[in-house]
Amino acid sequence: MTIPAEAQEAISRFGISIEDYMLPVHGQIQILSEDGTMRPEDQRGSSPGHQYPVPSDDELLEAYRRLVVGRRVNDQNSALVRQGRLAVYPSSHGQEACQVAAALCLREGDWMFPTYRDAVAVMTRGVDPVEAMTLFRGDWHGGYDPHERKVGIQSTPLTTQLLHAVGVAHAAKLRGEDTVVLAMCGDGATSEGDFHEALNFAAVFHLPVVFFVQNNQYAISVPLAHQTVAPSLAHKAVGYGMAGERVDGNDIVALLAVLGRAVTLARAGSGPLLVEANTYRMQAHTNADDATRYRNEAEVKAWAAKDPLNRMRSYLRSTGALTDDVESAFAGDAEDVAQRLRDGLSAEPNLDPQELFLHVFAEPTPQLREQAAFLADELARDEQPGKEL
Amino acid sequence: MTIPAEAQEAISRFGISIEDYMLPVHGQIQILSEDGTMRPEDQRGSSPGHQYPVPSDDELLEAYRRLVVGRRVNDQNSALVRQGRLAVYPSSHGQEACQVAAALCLREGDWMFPTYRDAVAVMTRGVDPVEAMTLFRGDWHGGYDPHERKVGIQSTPLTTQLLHAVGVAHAAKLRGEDTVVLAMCGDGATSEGDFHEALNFAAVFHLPVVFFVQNNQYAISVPLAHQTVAPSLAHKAVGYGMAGERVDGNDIVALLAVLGRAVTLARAGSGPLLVEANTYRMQAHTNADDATRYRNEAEVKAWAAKDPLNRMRSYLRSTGALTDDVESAFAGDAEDVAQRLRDGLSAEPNLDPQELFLHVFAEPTPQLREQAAFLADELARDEQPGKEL
Amino acid sequence: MSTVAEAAAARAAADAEKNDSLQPVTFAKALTTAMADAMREDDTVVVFGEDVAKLGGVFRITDGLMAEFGEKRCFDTPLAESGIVGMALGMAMNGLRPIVEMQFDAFAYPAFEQIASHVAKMHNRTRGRVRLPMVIRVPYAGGIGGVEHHCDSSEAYYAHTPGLKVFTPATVSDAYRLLREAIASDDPVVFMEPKKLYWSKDAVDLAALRAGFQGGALDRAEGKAVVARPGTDATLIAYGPAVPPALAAAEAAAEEGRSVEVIDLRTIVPFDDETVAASVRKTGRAVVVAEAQSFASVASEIVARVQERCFHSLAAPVRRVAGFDIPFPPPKLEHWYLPSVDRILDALDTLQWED
Amino acid sequence: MSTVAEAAAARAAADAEKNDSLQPVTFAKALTTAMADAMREDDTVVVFGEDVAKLGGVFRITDGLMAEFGEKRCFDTPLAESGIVGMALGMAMNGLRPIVEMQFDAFAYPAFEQIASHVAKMHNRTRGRVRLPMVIRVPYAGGIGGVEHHCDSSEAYYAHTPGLKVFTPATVSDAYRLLREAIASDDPVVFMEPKKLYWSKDAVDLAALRAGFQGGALDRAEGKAVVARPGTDATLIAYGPAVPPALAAAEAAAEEGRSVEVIDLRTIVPFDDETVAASVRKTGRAVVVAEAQSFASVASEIVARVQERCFHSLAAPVRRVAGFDIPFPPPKLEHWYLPSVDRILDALDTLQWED
Ligand SMILES: Cc1ncc(C[n+]2csc(CCOP(=O)(O)OP(=O)(O)O)c2C)c(N)n1
Ligand SMILES: Cc1ncc(C[n+]2csc(CCOP(=O)(O)OP(=O)(O)O)c2C)c(N)n1
Ligand SMILES: [Mg+2]
Ligand SMILES: [Mg+2]
Repeated sequence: MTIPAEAQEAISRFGISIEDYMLPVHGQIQILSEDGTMRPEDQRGSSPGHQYPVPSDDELLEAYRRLVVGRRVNDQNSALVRQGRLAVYPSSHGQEACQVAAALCLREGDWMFPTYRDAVAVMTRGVDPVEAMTLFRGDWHGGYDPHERKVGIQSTPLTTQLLHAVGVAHAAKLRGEDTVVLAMCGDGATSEGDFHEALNFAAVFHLPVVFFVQNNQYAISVPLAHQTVAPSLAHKAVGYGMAGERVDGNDIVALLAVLGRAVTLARAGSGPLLVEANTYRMQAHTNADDATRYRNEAEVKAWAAKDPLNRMRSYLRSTGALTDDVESAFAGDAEDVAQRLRDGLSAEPNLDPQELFLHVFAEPTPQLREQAAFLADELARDEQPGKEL
Repeated sequence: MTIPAEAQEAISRFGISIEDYMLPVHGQIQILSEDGTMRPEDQRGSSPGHQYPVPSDDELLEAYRRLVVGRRVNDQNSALVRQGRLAVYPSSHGQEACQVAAALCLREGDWMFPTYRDAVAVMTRGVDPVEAMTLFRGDWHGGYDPHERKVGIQSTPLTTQLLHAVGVAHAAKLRGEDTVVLAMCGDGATSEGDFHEALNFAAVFHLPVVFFVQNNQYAISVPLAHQTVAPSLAHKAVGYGMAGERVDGNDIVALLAVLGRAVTLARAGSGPLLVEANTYRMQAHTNADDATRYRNEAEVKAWAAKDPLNRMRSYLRSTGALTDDVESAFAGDAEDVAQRLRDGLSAEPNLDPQELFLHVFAEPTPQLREQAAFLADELARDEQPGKEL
Repeated sequence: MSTVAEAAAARAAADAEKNDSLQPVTFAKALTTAMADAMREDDTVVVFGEDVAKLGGVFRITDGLMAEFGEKRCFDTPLAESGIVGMALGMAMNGLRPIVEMQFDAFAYPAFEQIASHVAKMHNRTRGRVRLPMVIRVPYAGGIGGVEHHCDSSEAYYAHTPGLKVFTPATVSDAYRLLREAIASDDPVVFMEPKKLYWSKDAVDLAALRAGFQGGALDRAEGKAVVARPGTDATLIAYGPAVPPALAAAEAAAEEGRSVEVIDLRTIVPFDDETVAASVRKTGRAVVVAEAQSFASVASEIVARVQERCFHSLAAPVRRVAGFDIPFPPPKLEHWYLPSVDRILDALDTLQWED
Repeated sequence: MSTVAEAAAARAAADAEKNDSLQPVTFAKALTTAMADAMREDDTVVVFGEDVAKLGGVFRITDGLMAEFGEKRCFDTPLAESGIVGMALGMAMNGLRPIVEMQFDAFAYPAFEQIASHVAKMHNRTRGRVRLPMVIRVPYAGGIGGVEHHCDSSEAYYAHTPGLKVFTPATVSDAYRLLREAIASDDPVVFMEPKKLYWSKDAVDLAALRAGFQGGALDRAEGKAVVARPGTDATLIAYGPAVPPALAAAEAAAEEGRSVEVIDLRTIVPFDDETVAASVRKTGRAVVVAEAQSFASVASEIVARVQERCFHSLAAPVRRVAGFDIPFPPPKLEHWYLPSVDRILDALDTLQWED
């Protein structure tokens, strides 16, 4: 066992032995049952000694509000694709609990590294919704300033962003800051070499990174069983000397508890952790995909019954926190964001071809200036009346 | 647990439960103590239910002969470097038990994929010693025909060969052959992305590959503790749903037992396995390296006491199998190989620059024919007397 | 109603059967058929990659192969490109002829070490003992409104790497022919498919092409450029996605009275110096048209080769209409980047005409 | 005896101190000093990679950095190049200026996706919001008798990728200057070090160079080629490992009465069109000298640019003396591959001289 002494120290402060901490032999953590009732503490799937603090009722209500907004964002964006306002949208419909928890578990000074599917998490962290859609609208590759809300650019080359997360954490650690970095990827992405390298670097340099895998059971058409034969994705942590955890990815209460604990551990110096959330991609991979080619309706239906919103709604209704008034206020919030998306994405963007040459380097090279001038010249000639073919 | 049913079946035939099979929680297997005595069966480090059959005395004597030859090959090649007959030689001095066991555990129809450090394994498998030195002599990139003895070209780009091994095994499996492939790499190499991809592919396609990691504690100057903080390299198997094992890499008896069992399991359909051998690189990384910069004499001395040859010699002396006569016969065998290396590597090779263009493709392209003609022409002019500058 | 509909359907089916050979075929279909035909004739041909089996590939190029040939010959892999290419190499060493699909151009980069250090070099490293009959299919280039990392023109990376053949069809019949040749080749071929052409159509007689392969009657396309349109005043040298705009520009130039020859390289490696040089020697003027960013590109190479070989025939420097040296633009800006008919015509105009 | 020896040693030490500024400095030492100086002046500069800390790198280029700056600023990583480059990117995003070493040219390929899809593009993808001040050091090219995968000339892969700057020094003082500029640059720089030059020496005043940096007095070398040797009859355009043979060939040509100008590019991206074109317009003849395999290479680009810009000044086609299109040869055959003085002279001879 070669986990650094300071990490062992940090972990033991949580009352967990190192062996027990590391091997994710237990099942997944679930706190809110699929029917919306809270499970008794001894039936949440945790191993002895592990404490998963449940958020307060206020926090849960706010989380639900975010879920409602997130769902609306997903559905609005899918509609905007159909209307030709977005080129493509990889919806996280069904995964909103993961999206919301990912954003809420972090502090302002922390960082998040999302994938293409994590637009709802990006917005929940405070990035402007319309700016967050720039990529999928096709105006530019990224629309928001990563430094502003400390959110990396949404990554399409799979898994590569995990290493960027590791680097950001490493720089913060070298400066003695207590930043935690949440590094997100999908189940399919765990098969890439960069996954291995990122987890190992984080473990060896003992960095405060929480790797958060949304296991939505599919990588486009490929089901998890063709991606790995490991007992779980969380088991992958073992080979890096890291703790792995499984959580019900449609249970926002469990997600907040497990991710919250992971972030707290990492901030306390435990080193990195891996959290696998079991969830489901309710829609096709993107609008360009046809999911009926590779999965059946029964499976989708079974997962629909586990919907993260319904479950939470039942619970909050049962406690009385979610009144009709509150509910309609939340719906109003969601509609505001949807309206913002519709307005922002309907306005024609002001695109300048000269920008193509502007950001390749900090300063354009002479070659780029020459090419920019060529294009400007070509466009100027185009605009001249009577220009010959 | 999603290990394929047929693999579970194959494994259970060995009387091991899947959980127990997969988690390498026990320590390393050691059968021959460092003082050359056989350990009692219950003190070999194996978990209950795991059977490691010990090779016969004849097999052990033959293995020892190979160790003696292997050690001589290492020392002869290092001498040839000093004499300028080889450009470079990454010696496996101290790792000969791993080298010999790797070759002896395979059948003729099996394949081996070695690294640059595995020349002794390559020769033990029957490749001509002088041909095996072509790379390090600088005559060509590889000297032997991989198909002849079913030995991949010695790989210097780290870890990449593991995927080739997986492909060879996959092709054999698709044809229904019972080939087993031994894929070799070092401790440092386990950090590369290709390690992850190779193990996962082998596990998902359920292929008869035995991954054999010689953990010689260093990757050039970098000690294992900077490479990983996992409890062991064998633990990396868990994340792929694969069995991992640890073995004393200086104990040829344990190596033959563990690798032999792994090959048998793989041939029976268990899917891939990972075997980590703990050993030590007694010399510098290569002759170009200066190991005093990063490790101390005391560490090297401590490992010298665990030498794989001494240990085996003591044992075979104690059983009476190794008489003075046998010993001098073995020394003679070793000297024959050394002589062959000296002779073969002293003769000037016949190098033809036109060969540079010959093997780029199955047939040279017009461009290569043109370039070959250019060089031929240049050389012809060089040879003409009175050629002007 | 139903009787009428049925009768119409039956008539259509009969027509289709009769005129099968004359039906328009898509580029995509030609590729699929090439693989299926090769798999039928040679059971060592296997197809794998991400989403190629059940889904038939995100572009559906492998559609139907799993259904026809089973899961052993067409299968999905875990999501790892280095793994896909490295495993294919091992299979090619051991008696198979793998065809692998990289889902998009930029997603082949994780496999770059396997491609450059092993696939390209194994035959040479082993002094010709190990042949690697494998095909790496790469949907490439833009024109489809794809987001970043989905539209790279990566052919130069491969063409610059000795030991790789690089094919790139621009027509439906070449899609079939070149892919069949790539599969039949004993060398590794990086097969670059211009994705914007997937849905282009042509009236091609696939059955005749197939028969040509079976009888060995067809000339080899490898290393043979074609004169896609003959002309006498200037030469446009293009390949892959740049061939259609080159042809359109030649057409437009003809309306202006300029006779422009268009050459479609078909294979970048090997390169057909003969056809290219013969054309430029005849016309005395040349423009290379390519979509990739132009610095240190295949277009640079063509310019270099042409001026080396045809210097004394040239009335003007060889021009390039190629990509700017910028990352491929976002969807809404790509039309400013792609080689357009106007840009090609402008380049032709600069060739120092005496008229 | 010992007194004599001691006296000699003391004298030598005093001499060394006095003439420090005039002592021959190795290329390697210039690189090490550049990093140390940058690290002293800016504590956001960090150095990491495989074997760079305790060992000081397999070529000892980072020797002494860990001792002076501690393990937080110079450290070893696990053995994973994509990890090294990807982590460096994250650090560069978050306030540091990382310098990473790839142990050998071909061992940067596992990092190719990180380099091509992220390092090169992050600034552009984020509309200029994220700058990546990072340096990827790549010991490259042959001439040292290295075995396969240890001698690749990989500059074209990077130069072809928009968003990367590519520097490659050929002299001791440029080793220092260019590396300082690379570290100071807000753009990612792939810094290509010709390993056969590591042990070359020159009498360079590092202290003066250092002072020039501190006072900002030095002209920038980025994007500025130098006329390494002036001449009037023909131009040799070279960079990195090809500069010494080009200079030697010019020297040999001078003995024959031919005045050959030699240009050392110093940076491939950005490219100095001005200096190159001015020279070729003056001489009317040009040969590009490079070590890399020639197809779709930097050499191809230079030929293309020169003929585009200087067509009417050219008395003969621009020639290339570049690598054959083969994998880099094994040690005992490399001399047949490397650009030699004779081969350069032969190429000069073909430039259609009227004499
Ligand atoms: C390196 C790389 N290879 C392939 C792709 C193409 N691709 C895009 S998404 C995807 C599936 C990803 O699955 P997963 O990681 O489970 O994420 P999910 O889409 O389910 O959220 C693939 C193969 C890619 N984007 N990057
Ligand atoms: C991809 C790659 N990166 C870097 C290197 C340079 N290199 C050669 S050997 C070595 C260390 C390998 O260590 P390990 O895997 O433990 O094997 P050992 O040398 O100890 O047998 C390194 C870094 C390489 N050959 N390939
Ligand atoms: Mg998924
Ligand atoms: Mg080692």
